[in-house]
Amino acid sequence: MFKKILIANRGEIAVRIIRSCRELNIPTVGVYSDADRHNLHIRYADEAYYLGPSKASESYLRGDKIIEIAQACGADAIHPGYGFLAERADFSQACQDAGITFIGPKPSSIAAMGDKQAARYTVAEAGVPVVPGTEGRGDLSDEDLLRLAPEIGFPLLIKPSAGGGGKGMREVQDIRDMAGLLTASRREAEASFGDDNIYLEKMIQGARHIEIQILADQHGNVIHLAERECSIQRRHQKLLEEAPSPFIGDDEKLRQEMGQVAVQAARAVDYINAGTIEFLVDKDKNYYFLEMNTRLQVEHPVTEAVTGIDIVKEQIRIAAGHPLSRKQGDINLNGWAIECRINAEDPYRGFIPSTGMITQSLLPAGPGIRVDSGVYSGYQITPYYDALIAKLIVHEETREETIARMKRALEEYRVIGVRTNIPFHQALLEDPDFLAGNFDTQFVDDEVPPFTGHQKDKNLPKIAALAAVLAAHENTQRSAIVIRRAQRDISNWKWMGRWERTNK
Amino acid sequence: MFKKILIANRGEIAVRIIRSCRELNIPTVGVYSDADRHNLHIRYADEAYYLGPSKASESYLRGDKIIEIAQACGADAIHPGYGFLAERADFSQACQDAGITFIGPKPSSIAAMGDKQAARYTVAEAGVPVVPGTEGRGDLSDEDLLRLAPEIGFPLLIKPSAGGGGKGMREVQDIRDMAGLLTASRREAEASFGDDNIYLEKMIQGARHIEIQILADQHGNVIHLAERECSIQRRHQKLLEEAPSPFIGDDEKLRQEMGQVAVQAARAVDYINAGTIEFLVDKDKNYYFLEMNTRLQVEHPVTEAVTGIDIVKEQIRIAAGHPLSRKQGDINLNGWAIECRINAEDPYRGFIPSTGMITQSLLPAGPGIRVDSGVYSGYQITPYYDALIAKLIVHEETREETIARMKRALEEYRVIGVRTNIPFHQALLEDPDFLAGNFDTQFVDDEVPPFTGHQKDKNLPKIAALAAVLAAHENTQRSAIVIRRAQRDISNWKWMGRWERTNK
Amino acid sequence: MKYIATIEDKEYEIEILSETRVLIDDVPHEIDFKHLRQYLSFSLLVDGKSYETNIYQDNSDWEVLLRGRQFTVNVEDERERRLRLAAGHISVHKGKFVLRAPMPGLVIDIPVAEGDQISKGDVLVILESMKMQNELTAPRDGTVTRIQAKVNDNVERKESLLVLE
Amino acid sequence: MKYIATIEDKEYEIEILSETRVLIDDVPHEIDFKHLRQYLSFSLLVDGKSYETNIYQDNSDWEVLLRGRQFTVNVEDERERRLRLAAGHISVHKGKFVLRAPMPGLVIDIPVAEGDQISKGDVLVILESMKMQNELTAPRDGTVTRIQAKVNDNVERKESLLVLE
Repeated sequence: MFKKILIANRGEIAVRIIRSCRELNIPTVGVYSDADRHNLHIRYADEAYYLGPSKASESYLRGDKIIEIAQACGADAIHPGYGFLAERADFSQACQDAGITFIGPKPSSIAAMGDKQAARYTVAEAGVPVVPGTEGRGDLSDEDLLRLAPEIGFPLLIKPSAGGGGKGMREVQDIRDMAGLLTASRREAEASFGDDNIYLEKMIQGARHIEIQILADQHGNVIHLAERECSIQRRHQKLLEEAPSPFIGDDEKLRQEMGQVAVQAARAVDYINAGTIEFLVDKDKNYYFLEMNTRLQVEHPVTEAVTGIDIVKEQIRIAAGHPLSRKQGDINLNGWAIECRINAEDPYRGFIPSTGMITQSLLPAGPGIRVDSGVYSGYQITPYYDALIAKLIVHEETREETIARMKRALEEYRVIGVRTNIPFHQALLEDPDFLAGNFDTQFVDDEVPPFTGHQKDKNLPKIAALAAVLAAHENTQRSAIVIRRAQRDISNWKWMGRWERTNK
Repeated sequence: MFKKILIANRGEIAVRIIRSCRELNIPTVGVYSDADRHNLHIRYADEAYYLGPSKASESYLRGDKIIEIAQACGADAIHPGYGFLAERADFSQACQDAGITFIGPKPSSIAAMGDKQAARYTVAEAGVPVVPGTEGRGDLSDEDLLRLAPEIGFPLLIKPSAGGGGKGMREVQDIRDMAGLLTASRREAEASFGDDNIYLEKMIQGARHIEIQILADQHGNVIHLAERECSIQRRHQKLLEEAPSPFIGDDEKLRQEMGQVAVQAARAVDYINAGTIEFLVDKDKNYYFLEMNTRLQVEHPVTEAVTGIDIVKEQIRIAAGHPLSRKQGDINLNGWAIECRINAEDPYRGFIPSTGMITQSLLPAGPGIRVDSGVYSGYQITPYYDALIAKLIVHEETREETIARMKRALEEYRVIGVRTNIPFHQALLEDPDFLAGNFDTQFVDDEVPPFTGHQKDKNLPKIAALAAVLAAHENTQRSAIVIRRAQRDISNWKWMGRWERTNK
Repeated sequence: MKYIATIEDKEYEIEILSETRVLIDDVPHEIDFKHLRQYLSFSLLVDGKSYETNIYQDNSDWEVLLRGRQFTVNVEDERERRLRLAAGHISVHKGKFVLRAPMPGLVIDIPVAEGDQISKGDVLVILESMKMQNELTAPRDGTVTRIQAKVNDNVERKESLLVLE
Repeated sequence: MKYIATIEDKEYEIEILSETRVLIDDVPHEIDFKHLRQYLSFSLLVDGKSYETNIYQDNSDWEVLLRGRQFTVNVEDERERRLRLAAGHISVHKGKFVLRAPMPGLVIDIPVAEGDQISKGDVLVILESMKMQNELTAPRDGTVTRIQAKVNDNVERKESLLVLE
C-alpha cells in the first residue's frame, strides 16, 4: 500500500478522499490556495502545503508544483479527485515520469477518452452505439460546423471536445442562432478547459441520462456497479442523481446489457481504475454512448450506498496493484439512493451564485443520511471555485421511502448566511412527474414549477412574518433598554428581565 | 395509519422517532419539561406542549398528563421511546382505556416481562434456558436472600425486579459484603424505578452479552433480526454495541438457534411490536435468557444498519395493524455496524458526568456514518436526565473496516464545552483484545488501559501545548493593543494588523 | 406594539399584546418564542404548532429560514410606516433600482444601453463567477438611466452595475 | 516572547520568534496558525504537519481538543512565572485542594471525616446526578481539613464540598 497520498484537489471531494485514506491508515497531504488555508481538507489532512494564489490556474491546475510538493514530502501517490487535473493525460504522464502513482487510468486511456470526439469514434469502432454527430472528423471550423449541422438535424448540441460538467455546451434549435452559439461555446470552452475545440451532436429528444460505474484492475478484471440516473439537470449541470434508475427499474436484462457495453467501452481503451460510461437512453430503451469520465464522479456516493462498496478505497487498492475485491456476480443492489447537490445559489433569482460567509451550517442526521461537504460554520464562499457546497445522499429501501427521507433531510439541513438551492430540491421532490419517474434531461428547464407555494403548509409565510416581527420587536426592546438605562426606567427593565429569562 | 403521534420522551430517541414519523408523513407532537423547551425534539415536532417541571417524576413520568395532552390535540397514538414510561404496563393500559394506541406491546406482555423474576420463570417454563437464581420464588427479604445466596454460589448479582440499564445492580464476591450491597441496591432501585424489590442471579464468568432483536405483528407473525453484541459495558451500562457479534461470527447455526429461542420467548408472553431478548453466552456457547426489553433499545441502529430495516417505522406499522413487511427468509445481514454511545462524562476523572453548555457540536460525516443526537451548538446539559448526548453508528463491510471508520469518525466528532467519553472509545478501539474480539462483560472494568498514551502520535501533548501558547499569546497581544491604543503605539498596530489579516 | 411585515407583495399586520399573545391580521394567537440568539436558532410555538426557524438581519430586512424555505421579511412599526408614508415613499416598487453585483465576478456582457426601455425579466448584465456565467435580470419594467460597469470589469460584491428608473 | 506550558506534570518551554517560527524546548519549528475564533476552530501547521484543534479558556487554563483528546494546558509567560516563583508558590501540587462539585447533584454519602488521612484515589464524596451515582475521588494524598457539605444536600456546580491539605 502507499506510504503517503497527496490529494490534488479541494472542497468536498478532497475531504471525501482523505476520509477513505484515513480509514485505510494511509497518511494524507493536502495542498491549498490562498483562499483555502482554513478549509476542511487542510484541517483534516496529516500534512498541508501552500500551492499558490486563489485562481485555479495558479494553484490547483499547477501540476508541476503539485508533483514538486509530492516529491519533497515523500508522497508516493496522487489522487486527483474530479475536475482540475483529474482528466489531464499530461498530468498522469508527469506523475508516472516522476515515479509517483497517479490514482486513475493510464495517460493513454485519459487521452483516448479526453477528446470527446475521438472517444466517440473509438468506442463506435468497438461496437458501442453512439449519438450521431461530427465524430471522427477531427477539429472543425465554424464554417464546417455550420455546413454539417443540417445533415445532423436540429435540435443539436454544441459540445467542447475537452469538456465535462456541461460547461460550454449550447443547444441549437435553429441554424440562424448557431453562429452566435458557436462563439459563446468556444469562449466558455477556452475559459474552462484552455481548449476551444467543439463538435456537434444530435439532440435525442426526451432522452434520459443514465451512466454505468465501472471498476477495472491491473490484472484484466473489469466489472460494473450498475447504473445511476442523472437526468435531473439544469443547463447540463446535474442536480439530483439516483441509483438505481427508475427508468430501468426491474429491467434486469437492460441493466446487465448496458453494464456489459460499458465494460466493453472501458476495455476498448485499456482502462484501469474507476470510471463512468455516460449514456443517453431514449424512450424506446435505445442507448447511446455519450462520453466516458475517466475519474471519480461527483455522484459516486449513490452507487456506494446501493452496492456497499467504498469506491475511493477501491481506487486506491487498484492503483496499488491489488486485484478487485469482488467479481461481477458479487455485486448486489440493496435499496434505493438519491443524491441532491446543494449549491450556493439562489433558485428564486435565476440560480445566481451566492457568496459570503456561512454563519451556521447544521447538518441533517439520523438513519440513512450521508453528507459529503467541505464547508462549515464560518466558511467563506469565494468566487474562485464552483458553487457546490455539499452533497446530501440518502438511502432507504424503496424509491418512495428514499424520497420521503430526502424531504425530511432537506428540511433539517440549515445553511445560514448564503442562499442555497434547497427550495429547488424541495419543489422537485413534490413534483408528480418526478415522483412517477416521468422525466428527461430537459425536465428541469421545461417543467419544474416555481418554488413558491409548493409547501403543503400555506401558513408558512405568515409564520415567517410573525417570526421576523418577534425578532425585530425584541431588537427594539433591547435598544430601548440601552437608551432608557440612563433614564433609570425601572419598569421597563422588569419587562426586559422577564423577556430575557424566557428567551435565553 | 395514525392521524398524529405523540412522543412521550425527550432527547435523541424523541428526535429519532420524529424522523421516522416525518418520513411516514405522520404529524408529531412533542412534550417538554422546563429544562427542554428549546430542545431538538420540540423544534422538530409539528406540535409541542408543556408537560411540567424538569424532574422526570413531574414531567416525562406523568402518564396522566401525557394522555390528557394527546386527547386535547387529537393524537391517536403514543410512542414511549425507551426509559420513562416505555415499560410501564399501567401506562400502556391507560392509553388503551383512553382509546389511544400505545406503540408497543400489550399491558399483559409488559407486565409479564417487567418483573424480571417473573419473566425468568415464564420463559423457563416455555423451555428457554435461564441463568440460575431466585426466579419463581417471589419477592424475598434481605434475610431470605442472604440465606439463598450460598446455594446459588458466588460471585452473584443482585438485580432490581423492575430494573433495566444496570441501575441498582450490584456484584457480590463474598457473603460478608452482601448485606451492605443489598441495601445499596434497594436504595438505587427505589430511586430509579419506585420499586425496591430485588433478586439474585448467578454470575456467569467470562460471559458475553448478546441480544436478539425481534419483531412481532398482530397477525401472529414473529421474526428475529439476528443479534447484537453488547458486552462492552462499564458497571452494567452499555457503551459500545455491534452487529453481528464477533463471538457468534460465522456460526450461522448458533445465530438461528438463538433467534428461534428468542421468538419462542416472545411468543410465551403473546408479544406484539419490537422487543429484545437479552442472553448471556458463556465461552462454550451456552446461552441463558437474561431479560426481555419490551421496547425499542438504545442500540437498535446497529441492527438497522445491517438489515436495512427502519425499526421505528416497523413499530408504527405494526401498531397500526399492518402485517410484517418481511418474512424470516427475507432477512439478510449486510456488512458490519458498531455504535459508540457518546456520554457527557469525563473518562479521565472516573467518568463523572459533565454538565454545562455545548458551545459547539461538530458532527462527523461522509460515508457510512450515522449520528443520532438531541444536542446541538448551544445545548445546555442539565443534571435532570441521563448523560447520553449522541449515538455514533458506523457501517462498513467487515469488522476491521468498521473499526477503522469509527476511529475516523471519533476523531472528526467535536463536542466543545463539556467533557465526553470519546477518548475512552478511542482507547478501546486500539485495544488488541477488543480488536481480536476477545472480551466479556467485565472487560472494561478489568482491562481497558488508561486513556493517556494510546495515540500513535506521541507529539500530541507538545502540539497541544504549542496551540495553547499561540492562543494565549494572541490574547495577550490583543489586550496589549487595547492598552497601547491610548499610547498611539503605531508599530505594534502594524504587527497586530498582520496577525489579524493572517488569522481572520 | 403594532407592526407591518411585508413578504414580497403581501402585508401582515401583527400586534404584540403580551409575551404570549399576538394578533395577526386581527386574529388572536397564543405564542411562545424562544431562542439561542448567538446560534441564530429560534423556536416558535403558535397555538401549539411548532416551528423551528433561523433568523438574521440582512441590511434592513429580516431573513427567515423556515422548513427549507428562506423568506425575506420587511418589518416596520406603525410609527416608521407613518413617517415613511408622510415622506411620500408610497410604494417600494417605484423609484430608482440599482443593480448591484450579487457576487464578485467578471462582467462578460451588458446587452442593454443607457436609455433602453426594458421589461421585467430582461437580461441586464452577464457576470462570470464560480465557473458559471450568470444572467442578472430586471426585477421590473423601467428605463436604463445609467450604466456604471463595462465589459471585462472585475467587480466586487455589491458594486453597482447600472441604474433602472 | 517565552512561555512555559504545563500539561499534567510535563513542562514545555515555547518561545515565539515570529509569526512563523517558534522554539519548543530549544528546537526550532516552522508554524502557521490560523483560526476562526468565533467558532473555536484553529488550524495549526507545524513543519508541514496539519493539526485541527478547538481551543477555549476555562478559568485560567486552556482547554485544547486535539484528535479526540482534550488537554488542559496551563500557560505562563516568563514574567508571570518569575513573579509566582518569587511569591513562593513553588508547586501547584502542594497546598490546599478544594473539592468542588463537578455538576449539580444530591450528596449521597461522604465516607470520610475531618482529620482523616487519605490517599490518592480514595472516595471523598458520592454525588447523584444524571441518574447515576458518581464517586468523587482524591487527586492526591492528604488530610481532610474541612467538610462543607452533608449527606442529602442539593449542591450546585462548583460548590465546594470539602478541603484537603
